[in-house]
Amino acid sequence: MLNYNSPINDTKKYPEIEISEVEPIIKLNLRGKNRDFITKVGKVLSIIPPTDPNTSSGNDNLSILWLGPDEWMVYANDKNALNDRGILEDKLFNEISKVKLGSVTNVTDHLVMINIRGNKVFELLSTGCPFNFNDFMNSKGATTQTLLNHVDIIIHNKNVNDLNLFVRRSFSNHLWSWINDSASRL
Amino acid sequence: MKNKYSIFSLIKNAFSYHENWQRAWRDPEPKKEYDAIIIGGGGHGLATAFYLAKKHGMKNIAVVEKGWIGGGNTGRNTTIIRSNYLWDASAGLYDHALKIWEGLSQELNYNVMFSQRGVMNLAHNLQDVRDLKRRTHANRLNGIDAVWLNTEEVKNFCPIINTSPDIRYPVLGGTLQKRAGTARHDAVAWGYARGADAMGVDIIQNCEVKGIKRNGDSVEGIETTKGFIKTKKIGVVAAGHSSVIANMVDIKLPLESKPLQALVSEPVKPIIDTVVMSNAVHAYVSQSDKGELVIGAGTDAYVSYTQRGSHDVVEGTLKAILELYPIFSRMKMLRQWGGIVDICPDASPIISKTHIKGLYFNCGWGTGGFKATPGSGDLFAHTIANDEPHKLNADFNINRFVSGDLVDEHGAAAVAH
Amino acid sequence: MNKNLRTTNSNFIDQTSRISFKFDGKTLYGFKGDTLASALLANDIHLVGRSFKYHRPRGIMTCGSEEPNAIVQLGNDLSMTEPNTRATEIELYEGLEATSQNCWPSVNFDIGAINNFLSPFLPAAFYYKTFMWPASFWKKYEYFIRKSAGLGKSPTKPDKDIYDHRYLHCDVLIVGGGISGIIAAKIAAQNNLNTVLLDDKNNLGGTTIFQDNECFKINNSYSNEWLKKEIESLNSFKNLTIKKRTTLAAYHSYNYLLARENLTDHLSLDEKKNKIRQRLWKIRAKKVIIASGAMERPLIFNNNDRPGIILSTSIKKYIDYYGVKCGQKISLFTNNDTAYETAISLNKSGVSVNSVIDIRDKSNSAIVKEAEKLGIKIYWKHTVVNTSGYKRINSIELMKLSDDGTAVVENKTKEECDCLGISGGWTPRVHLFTQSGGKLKFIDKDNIFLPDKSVSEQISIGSCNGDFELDDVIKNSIKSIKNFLNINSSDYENLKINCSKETDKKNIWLLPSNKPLGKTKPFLDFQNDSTAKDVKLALREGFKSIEHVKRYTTTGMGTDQGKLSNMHALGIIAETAEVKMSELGTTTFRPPYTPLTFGAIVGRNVGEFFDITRRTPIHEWHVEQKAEFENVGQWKRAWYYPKSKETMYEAVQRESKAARDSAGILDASTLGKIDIQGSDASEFLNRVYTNAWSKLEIGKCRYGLMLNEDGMVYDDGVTTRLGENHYIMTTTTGGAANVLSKLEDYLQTEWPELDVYLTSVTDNYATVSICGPNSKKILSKVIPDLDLSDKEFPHMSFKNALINNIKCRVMRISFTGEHSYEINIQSNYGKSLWEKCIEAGNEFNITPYGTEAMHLLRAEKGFIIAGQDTDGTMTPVDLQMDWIISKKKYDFIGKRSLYRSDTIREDRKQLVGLLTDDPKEVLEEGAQIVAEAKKKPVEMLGHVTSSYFSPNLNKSIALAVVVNGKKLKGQKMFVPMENKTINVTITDTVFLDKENKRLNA
Amino acid sequence: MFLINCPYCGERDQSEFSAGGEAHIVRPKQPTELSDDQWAEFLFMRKNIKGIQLERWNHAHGCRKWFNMVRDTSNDKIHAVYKMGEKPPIK
Repeated sequence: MLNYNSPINDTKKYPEIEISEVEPIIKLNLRGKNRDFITKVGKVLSIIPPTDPNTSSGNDNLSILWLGPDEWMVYANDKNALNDRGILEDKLFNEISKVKLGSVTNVTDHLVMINIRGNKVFELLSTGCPFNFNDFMNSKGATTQTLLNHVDIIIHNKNVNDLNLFVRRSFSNHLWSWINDSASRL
Repeated sequence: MKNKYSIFSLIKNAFSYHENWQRAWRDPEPKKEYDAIIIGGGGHGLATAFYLAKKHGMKNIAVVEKGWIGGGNTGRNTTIIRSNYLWDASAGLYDHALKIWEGLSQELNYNVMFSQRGVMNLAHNLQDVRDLKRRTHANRLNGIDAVWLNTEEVKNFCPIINTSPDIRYPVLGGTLQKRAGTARHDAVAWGYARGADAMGVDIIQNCEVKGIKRNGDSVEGIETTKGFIKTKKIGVVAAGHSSVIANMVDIKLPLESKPLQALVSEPVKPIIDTVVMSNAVHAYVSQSDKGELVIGAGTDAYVSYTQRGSHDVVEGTLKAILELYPIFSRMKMLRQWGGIVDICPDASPIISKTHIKGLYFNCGWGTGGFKATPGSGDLFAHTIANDEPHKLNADFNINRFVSGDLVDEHGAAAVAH
Repeated sequence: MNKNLRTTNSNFIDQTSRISFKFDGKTLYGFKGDTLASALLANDIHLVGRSFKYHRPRGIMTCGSEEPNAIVQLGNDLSMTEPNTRATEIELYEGLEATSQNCWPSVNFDIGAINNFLSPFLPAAFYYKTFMWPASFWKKYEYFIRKSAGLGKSPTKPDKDIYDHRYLHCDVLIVGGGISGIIAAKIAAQNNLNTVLLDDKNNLGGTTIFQDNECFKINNSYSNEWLKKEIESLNSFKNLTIKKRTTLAAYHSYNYLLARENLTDHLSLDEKKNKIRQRLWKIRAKKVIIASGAMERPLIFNNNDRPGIILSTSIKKYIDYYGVKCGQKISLFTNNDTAYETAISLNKSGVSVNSVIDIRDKSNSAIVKEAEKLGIKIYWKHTVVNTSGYKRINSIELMKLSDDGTAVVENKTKEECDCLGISGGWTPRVHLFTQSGGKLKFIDKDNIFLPDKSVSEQISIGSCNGDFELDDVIKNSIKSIKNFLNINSSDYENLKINCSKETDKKNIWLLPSNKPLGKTKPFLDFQNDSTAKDVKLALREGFKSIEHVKRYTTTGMGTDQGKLSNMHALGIIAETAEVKMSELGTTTFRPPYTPLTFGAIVGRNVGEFFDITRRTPIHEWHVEQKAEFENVGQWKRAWYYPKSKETMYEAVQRESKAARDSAGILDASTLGKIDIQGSDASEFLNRVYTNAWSKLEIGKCRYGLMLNEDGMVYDDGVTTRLGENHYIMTTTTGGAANVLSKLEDYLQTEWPELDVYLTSVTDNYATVSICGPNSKKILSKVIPDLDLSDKEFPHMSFKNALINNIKCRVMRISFTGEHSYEINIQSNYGKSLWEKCIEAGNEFNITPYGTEAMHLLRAEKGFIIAGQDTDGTMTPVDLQMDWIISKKKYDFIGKRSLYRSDTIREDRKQLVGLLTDDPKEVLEEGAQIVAEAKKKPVEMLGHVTSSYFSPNLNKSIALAVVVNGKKLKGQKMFVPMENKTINVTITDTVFLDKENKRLNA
Repeated sequence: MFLINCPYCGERDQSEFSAGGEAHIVRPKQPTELSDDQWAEFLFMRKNIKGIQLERWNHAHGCRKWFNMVRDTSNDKIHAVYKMGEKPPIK
């Protein structure tokens, strides 16, 4: 038996802000350039990958984030959303990568998903993020890749004052304590 | 030489309320023709003219400067002087300069305040240690006074450094060159200008070079905002603007001109008595005679001639300063500024002839030109006068970028000199 | 001497709450709302410091950030003390302690004052002209110069305060909360723009807020009353953020601005605790409105620096705003109308005004009439020629000006006074405008520089744009704001404004005296003690440009950055050199506008957050095992695992031996991993690596060397073919990020035709490396159903496997030369897998080894470490790795460079092995290698790149680069150390198991 | 700090980008055919223009895409950005 040790595995509460690592769920990085790729992904996931910059699409189970003109990230909305992680990955891999439509890479453990919610979410981000959230905060599903105190992050604006933040695992403990230090001073 | 500077001349002039001091240099109109023209009135250019006149008897020469002398990187750097370079060629070049520095105030009769308070380079990781030890051994065998210090010795030499093993990148040791130090940057330009002027060199300010006239593959003169000036030899010492001049004669140089920033704190009583450099953590600091902490930041990655860099660079540098000197957190930045540094791929300069007869380039000093000023001037003067490089600058020719025989100092000074 | 210098007519000071503070050890009292300066003045203290060069007594001269003299050391706690703070900006708080600077033993009796008498011998830049003999003495001279220079003292213990940063994006940023700033804020906010208003004071309203004078009315109420209402009305806007105590520090390109907010500097010592002291706002504004106002100018005349000489409007602020009398017998000296407002205010508060000395011939403005009405004596066309009083002014001497204003005539009049208010007109604060890259123009009639061409989305309004009369300020501000924000109408369309208008102007940069200039002391830069004489000396010596004069005389180089002195310096230069001010140009104002604490610039990026720390999935285990860590880039890597009292050497020897004797285990998770997919993946690898890849079978691994385009070794690693179009590449730990972006660069810019996708998966996998003769046995326990036979699973091949149903990739590759495996598994299972392997390996004494042992083991096999054995000057040929350069391939990154005249030389530095004659002698990494022991100077042929004592060979081994090394095998060489010379022999780079038997052991 | 308009993601702070030097220096298709001089020209020699320069930037901390920029190096004014493979929008 192998134990699963997610790096943070914790929830912290502060006035008007709550931060928690979301128990790891499947995350896939998709790359592709042409229409066929888009349609194929659409078929397999029954969601069309968004082609507008800084947006996302999704259903109850999955979210697809725009990361670049030929790059997307798919992630399950919670760990029960998909009972078998393997199937989704293999299916996509076989229908995309195998047939040279693009690439499919599992990044489930590459990225750690941190949920931040509360009225002070964007005030928290403003302590270390050069990104302009003025419009972002009001548009549900908005997505961006940027820096938080020099660490690369992906942000998915799930809902009002409720967002998911993705960071590379090796940076996650550092960023976690930074975020908490920041939150404790708001 | 014109009226000699000394304590006695000061006292003498006091009685006439200092109203009888002579000009430090004339302000002549350009002649029709010169035996040689130096483009660029910074320290290197003025030193070149000084040694052309002094050592090579070339008195009918001019220095043309588009602004005011010493107004470029000479007046914008952090005045660090050292010669503890890795490669033989560099060590030879910079130590030649250091030896001249040691007698410069007397040679110029102008106090350039060369202060041999020592320069320490810190190591923060195991590769740093290897690189710095390698340099120290090379220096020793090249007759350069560099020694390795362990962490405790570092602390003893500069007690305010945070040498705690608990910091993010602990100080694992360092090298020290005692003969190294700092000098007063303005004084270097002014002293050379005064000295050169006294030997008849024309220093022509506010005179911008607009073009270089060629006859076949040799130069005939320069077009300037003050008209055409005839000459057979042109020495270009234009630092950040070297490429601008080069483009006038369709020469491409392996240079990029980038913003280099520096800053000073408000003046305080003596607190740090040496120069400390750290490449890995990227902070270097010394204290001026006036009491200001003089702090060098890094370069930006993009080409710019604006003399302004991005704030992130300054923030990054001060971050490193506070990591190594937490006591400076309440000190205040008084002034920040930028210079334009011309950087070679191998972080070494070019002091070289070109394929155009009578056209010589002295450039590519990157972030480390000030320390070389006297040596650079001396060797460039030699190269111009004899149309042949001195053995000490032979390796710093343009052709090395074709052959691949670079003088790669990156290992030794990746961030800054 | 306890005169009552407080009035009761100020509503900005809370006279019910008394605050006690200490100045130079003496306990004094002030009120809430005071600055340190106003409180000192209320205590009749003018002398607060000594000047930089001559140590002359100096007093409070202004009421703001331009203060050159009243700078003090704040606090005496070794970690919290702050040098060079301006008394005029420090808000008084309970427990404040301040001391004078640059004086010894005390500000009242200062030994340094001797310089004042030596001053004839210490003209500008005297130090360039002396201290040169004897040469060796400079260091001694310098010691004393340094001691006497400097102002306050640096803290000597780490700061306990916290600082932080905030990013802010807005539509409109307004800098300055004076009357024009307030108007701008209201208009912007009313038009639903996301607006931010900054002011460096704790109160909005600028100078108008204490302008209660019959002559200045808006809609029939006093200007200050009208403004108060406007300010109150701002509170109703949700889209308007007002930040007080916030100073705009720097204005960078693209409307990126930095502002420092003081959060606790005004609080009592107890209240300060555990709060963020200062916050740096990083602001990106679509549009910027600068309303930073103007500074009153001093006048330049003989002995114009005595304590008690204060800018006239500051005197007005002290009386009207702080309710403090700067003196009881006050004289005023002016060249414009401003001083008359002060005169009237003083008169209103019952302070006797001796007279107003005005260099102008006359003035018919309303405000002057008003003053005359009150019976205030005015000396027209007069100037002050001298002042007396060493530590506090006690009298002035005035004389009539000649018609051309260059000389004085008739008799001296002496006038006793305890305070002299001076006003030389106004200087618009154009600092921020110029910082933003804007160009200035000179306006001759007002002798001021004004914003001309702007390069960013920005305007200047109010007095910083040259409007000094109340009606101009309001009307022009409104006009340009509407224009700038594209707005048609505002609340302020038909305001009724009455104000006194200035009728006469006259300006004399350097006022004449009855004494020859040489015998006078007309100070320009009060902090740096540079006088008009110094400027003239500089010009005489040929320093013509303002920058030269500034540097030669240090004018404007003080902590006030010449806010008061620059204009007069320019004026005097222009006059003396007979050039137009407009041609002379101005000095560049560099950021920050006022000095900015390092702490604020750095924010919370200190200590733990100085730099990112990257951890592997197995990090916790290493910590539990008390491993020592090595910093590799931002990674923390287990360096070695000392047992009980083991030294590093002992631990590394044990770990290295165990790895070859039985089994070792290494956390290799930090290696960069790049997932490569696409139909052109193989072709891509052909182009980036020196060797050929097309023929690599699926399931096989290959070592690759990556060069820079200049032919020098850049990175290396093993790449595995997972499928037809699918590879996984590993890079060095330090190189990972750079390699990926370099490869992306080539893909996107040089080879867009290639169908290849790169995705970093470094953090997705934990990499557990097991090596040693027993590694096979151990792995078979961990993954029982995996066939590990050499036939099925040979060296340099890969298998997919399941461990308890968890997918993992197993590579049989070796960096130690031992039979070894690398298991890559999803990171979150990494620690568990690691523990499982240790458990399985216990019976074989499996030994965790760190990076140091890893380096040692690979050195025994002569494997290079890019970055340690290479330094950016080594080609594959230099490394004796010719075999890895494909002869067939037409091109790959860096190939062409390998055939340049210098890179094809046979006698380049080449990688070799070194053995010391004494097998116990371990060479120092970095040590140089020479051919002749005695010769000096001696040519250096190379250096030691890696060196260890090998426990497995029981002797010292080293790798080195040596000129022509390939040909020198067996040659004796020398390694000269400081105290000895070590004899060495050049050998092959492989020290152990040349036949690679152990790989399959 | 520049405000850079990534052709893919829109306006972002400079800190998200990395500069890649002079643009349109195409890697020779047949390096082996070149003389040392020609190769050095590609490898090291730069115009280093004071004025309008075409240069490469990478949205390193965003979409990771390289693109080109038209920037005046004498005042840092960014005149335009355009995608790799596209022609400079200005002469």
